[in-house]
Amino acid sequence: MEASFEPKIIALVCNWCTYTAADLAGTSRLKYPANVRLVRLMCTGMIDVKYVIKALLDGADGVFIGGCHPGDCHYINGNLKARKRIQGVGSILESFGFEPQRLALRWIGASEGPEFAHHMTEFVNTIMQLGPNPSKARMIL
Amino acid sequence: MKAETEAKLQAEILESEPGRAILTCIQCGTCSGSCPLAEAMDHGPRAVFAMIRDGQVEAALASNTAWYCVSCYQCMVQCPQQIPITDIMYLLKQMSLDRGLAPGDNKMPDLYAAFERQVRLFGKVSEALLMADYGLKHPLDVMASTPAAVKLLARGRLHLLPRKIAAAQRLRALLEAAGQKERAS
Amino acid sequence: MIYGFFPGCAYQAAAGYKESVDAVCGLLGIELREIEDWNCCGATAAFSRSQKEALVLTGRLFALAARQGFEEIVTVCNACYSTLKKAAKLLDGQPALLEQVNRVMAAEGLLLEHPLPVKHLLEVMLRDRSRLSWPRGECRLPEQVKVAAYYGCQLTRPWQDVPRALRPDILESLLEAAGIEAVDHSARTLCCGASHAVAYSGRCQVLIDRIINGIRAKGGNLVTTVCPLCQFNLDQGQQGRAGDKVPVTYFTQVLGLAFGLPPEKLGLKKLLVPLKRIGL
Amino acid sequence: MNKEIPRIGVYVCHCGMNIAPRVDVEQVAEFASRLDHVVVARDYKFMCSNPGQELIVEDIKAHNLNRVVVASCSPRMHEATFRKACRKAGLSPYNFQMANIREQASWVTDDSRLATAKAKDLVAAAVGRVAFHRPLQTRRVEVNKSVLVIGGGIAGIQAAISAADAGYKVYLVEREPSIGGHMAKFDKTFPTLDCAACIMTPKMVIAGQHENIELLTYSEVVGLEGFVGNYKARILKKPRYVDEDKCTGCGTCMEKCPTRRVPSGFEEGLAFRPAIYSPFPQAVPKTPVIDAEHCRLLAKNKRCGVCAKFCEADAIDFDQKPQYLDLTVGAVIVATGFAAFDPSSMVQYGYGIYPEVYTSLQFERLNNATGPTAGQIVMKNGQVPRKVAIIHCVGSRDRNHLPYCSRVCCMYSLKFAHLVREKTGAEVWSFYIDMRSPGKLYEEFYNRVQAEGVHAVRGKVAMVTDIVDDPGRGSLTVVAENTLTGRNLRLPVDMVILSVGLQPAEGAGEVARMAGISADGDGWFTELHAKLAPVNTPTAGIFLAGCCQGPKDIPDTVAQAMAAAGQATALLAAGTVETRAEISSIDPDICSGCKSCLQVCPYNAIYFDEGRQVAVVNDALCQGCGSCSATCPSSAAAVAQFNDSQVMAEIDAILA
Repeated sequence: MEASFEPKIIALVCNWCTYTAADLAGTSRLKYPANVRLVRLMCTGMIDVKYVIKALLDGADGVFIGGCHPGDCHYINGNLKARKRIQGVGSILESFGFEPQRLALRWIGASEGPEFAHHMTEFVNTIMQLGPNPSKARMIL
Repeated sequence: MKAETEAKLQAEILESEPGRAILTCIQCGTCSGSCPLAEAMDHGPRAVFAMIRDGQVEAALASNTAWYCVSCYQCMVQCPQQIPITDIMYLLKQMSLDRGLAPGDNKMPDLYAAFERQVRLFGKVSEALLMADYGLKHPLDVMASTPAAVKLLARGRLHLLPRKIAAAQRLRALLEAAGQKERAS
Repeated sequence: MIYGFFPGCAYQAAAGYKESVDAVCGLLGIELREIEDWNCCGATAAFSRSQKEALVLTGRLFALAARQGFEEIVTVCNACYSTLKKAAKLLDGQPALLEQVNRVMAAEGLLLEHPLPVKHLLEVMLRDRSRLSWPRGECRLPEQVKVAAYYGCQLTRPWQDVPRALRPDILESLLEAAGIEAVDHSARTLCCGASHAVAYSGRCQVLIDRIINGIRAKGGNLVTTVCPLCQFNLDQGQQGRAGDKVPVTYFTQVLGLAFGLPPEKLGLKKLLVPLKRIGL
Repeated sequence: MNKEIPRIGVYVCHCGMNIAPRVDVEQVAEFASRLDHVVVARDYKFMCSNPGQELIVEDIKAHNLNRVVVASCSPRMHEATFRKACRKAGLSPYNFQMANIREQASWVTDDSRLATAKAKDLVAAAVGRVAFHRPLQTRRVEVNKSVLVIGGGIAGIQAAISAADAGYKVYLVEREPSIGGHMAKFDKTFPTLDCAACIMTPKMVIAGQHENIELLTYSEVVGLEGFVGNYKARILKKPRYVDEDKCTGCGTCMEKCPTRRVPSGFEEGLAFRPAIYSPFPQAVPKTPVIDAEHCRLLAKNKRCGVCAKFCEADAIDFDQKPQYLDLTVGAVIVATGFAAFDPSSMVQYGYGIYPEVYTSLQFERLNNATGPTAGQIVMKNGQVPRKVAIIHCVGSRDRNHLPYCSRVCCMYSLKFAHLVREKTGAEVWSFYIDMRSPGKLYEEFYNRVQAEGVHAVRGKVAMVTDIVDDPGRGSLTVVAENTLTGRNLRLPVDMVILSVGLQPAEGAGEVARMAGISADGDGWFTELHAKLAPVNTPTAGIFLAGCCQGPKDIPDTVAQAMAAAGQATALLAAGTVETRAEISSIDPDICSGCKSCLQVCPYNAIYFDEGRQVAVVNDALCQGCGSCSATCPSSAAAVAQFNDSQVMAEIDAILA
């Protein structure tokens, strides 16, 4: 069971920077764990906290949010709004029984294909160490 | 058979921490150009990297290149690919000693061995004893510096008696425990 | 101020280095407290032969210094400086190596958590100048003395602690603080050949000549160094030179002269190229 | 919510061998066929090909499909293609969704099983969300028929002329007192050795006199907002202290100015200029500027005003203040160019330490007929050098400085080698790592210069020093390995030329931020697509020309400038642009009137309707960022195509 744990990760990424970086990682044929499922949004600023909570409640093992570096947001400062909104989520997650490390926010610029691959690998490793989403176990029980 | 050895040695270098950077060498020659003793070397560091990539690894390890490295780090500071060249030279020296490939006509392995014997005996090095030990094998070098030695002695700059550290015995045990039996050189 | 001091093997016999360091540090209020029972750092020799052994030699030094409560190690020799920095970088960067060293050192009851920062006395003097009793008087070095600062290679490379690794100026800054305007020259970090001068004196003579020529061409008539091996090579390496020899001192000897300390306390008589050549 | 029942067609692309062998496309199509609402699912070799698109069109008609999903490459690549196909079949292009199973699955995963599983999830996600898609309305808005060009080097000048020739109004903004940029400093250009001034000066004059071009020199763009077709730019006109309308360009002021010794930037520090100056004789406009930092009156408050006394046109105006100009333009061409790498940080080459070490731009001036030596290649002591070293790749191809190849240095170094040989007969030693001459007639030029007796040594120079082994043979020694012989050289020379690399112009980052375009790790602006949209940016209506996008030579720069002008004028010629469909709306029935959205909207696109006590989106201003939707406590605000049900459906489907 433990050995075959293949986490499922929802990555909410902005169209302009991180999604483009993911494309670049692809065209550069960089390998990273296949556990990540990208959901393309126009800006991290449109990410509603309920998306994160819903994903975890539905069994995602981790949620990754990727946006433009501060100062580079296509919509001026949506990324900073996202960061502010996300800062308060840790305690909510804990109240639901999720480790706060299951949510990560990173800035990955449009030209940062290798960084994208790196962050995906790193986040998947973090989740592997945490183990499966506890709500799944609860459901089984 | 030889090809197999070469491939193994090559992998050992290219998979090591300093050695893997050799893969990114663009053969610009900054290292050899900046090396103070490049003229004395069989090949400059650039050429040695080319040999390693080309599979001539035994020849690279048997060359005197790394033994002429003075450890001045000029190449490493200037390398446009940020290859840790000096660190790689140390690796090549260690590997050539381990494999018995160190060039017989270079005197540095003897000097370093004499140095190590000093450290093992006393925990410290005194120049006079070091020279005496090294001079057993290379008397000409020591004789050439005799006039200077006399001058130095006259000025109180040559210490003939060993200054042993208190824990010399224990230090020696540590060094042996580090897994390296003293090499015959 | 008290500093953890690693003198290194060559220091004791070096031409007046110890005398001048003692005299100048005494004046400035620097107390160099030796790391008890220190051993040789291994220099280039140990790393050339075995990384494991080299790390045990240096690891023991760090562990002793830490156990004696020091927060940094002060050296007066480029080779010691460089070897300790190299070891610190390896031990810091690769936890497996640190663990290996600790396993071996356990036999002597030593444990190293992390290597200490390594500084040259020159850096420390410059950094802590405002907290030292730096003399305010005029520079006592006669005007005809044109000092050329010589760093050698391993102080500035490749550690990037000293700015402008290929043409540094911290020694010039220190000399300036003592009222000495150093000669601007291009031989500052050219390599003197280091220990290769023992086995390959001919090869290294070329390097030494180039350094001395470069300094002379810019009007320098006194070299000041920060490392026993540099001093020895440049001093000894001029023995075959005809009339244009340049005395080679330690930076503490020049500082001592500038501060007006009595020359006999600075070990100046031990130099092979005598200072009387420039009227001192 | 949806009146109609979704009927979805799913198309899984093989992309030749790019997706197919790694992702089991047949299995993915079979999996898709079993998803809710999917009526038909197929796999096909190339979905973007004509037959591939026809397949969709025919299926829409035959199976009465009202939703389409294509699983292939990135939507950044082909979303527009497939939307068009949908429209062709009478389906709203917004009832379409792409699943990116190439960049995100087949190309980044070695394990076929995992890649296929991932592709299935991505297809399920697209199918899940497309069921909630609805046709969207867009409007067409007028495009302002003018262009803003930022930067007046050869790229900006050419782009401005091309757009102006097409009949559009162009504002050409340049921060220096004259247009001309780097090219105005050159004397000859490779590989043809034609005179740079002879080709550049006429272009500058055309730009200066063109009825459709308004030159704004000594000016900077300080603000840029808006959207395609309707950009608002704020221009800062720095005070020249000389009235452009009155000044006749006679030059008397410059002759009379008592401040004489300001290092000239145009002459790369090799000459001095007065405090009131025009950077070079052919400057456009001719109107000089007073450098307030060095002017005795302006900087030091001394009684001077000599220039004003001698100006017969009464054009000197010490009271000028910075002015701001607000422009509305339909398109923007960014042409901010490059800066030459400053080699002082490479201490080993002695620039700034040894007087006979020059940068390439200094050499350009040294060789230029209008330069400080009137085109004589001489040393500081006035003598002709006997031996000259040219060092390639200074700063370039060096991870300590600029990791990339600057592309033009090999060729201009060969040009220098030729000019030194031709003008002085000196021995020339050119030190290169790899000789890069990829361009029309470039290799031929290399061969020509070789034949002229230039010593080309393959080896990067390790050191330039004034420590010489034989003082009679040159004041400098160049130390390098000749890598082809394996021998070290200590070459005595009289002069060293450093062929410095190119880096983004100072302030380029600020321009990128204002224009909403991105830059790569080295600071060069990123084009929309390296091959298919090389002068476009991700921001519609903003185009790139010249070196701001990456180092390039004059032919490529001019070609790109013309391309950027072509793109900009095509946009203007269309007259209108479609507004974006993916914008926000606020449901008045749900809005509680809390005004949270008003505070977060970065475009002031939401206003409050006092009568109905609800917030309302101004769809002309909304850019669709979704700050409002994420903030709205009652979920009344939603961005079309990214509303809660669509995003949640996507997440649901992945985790199902």
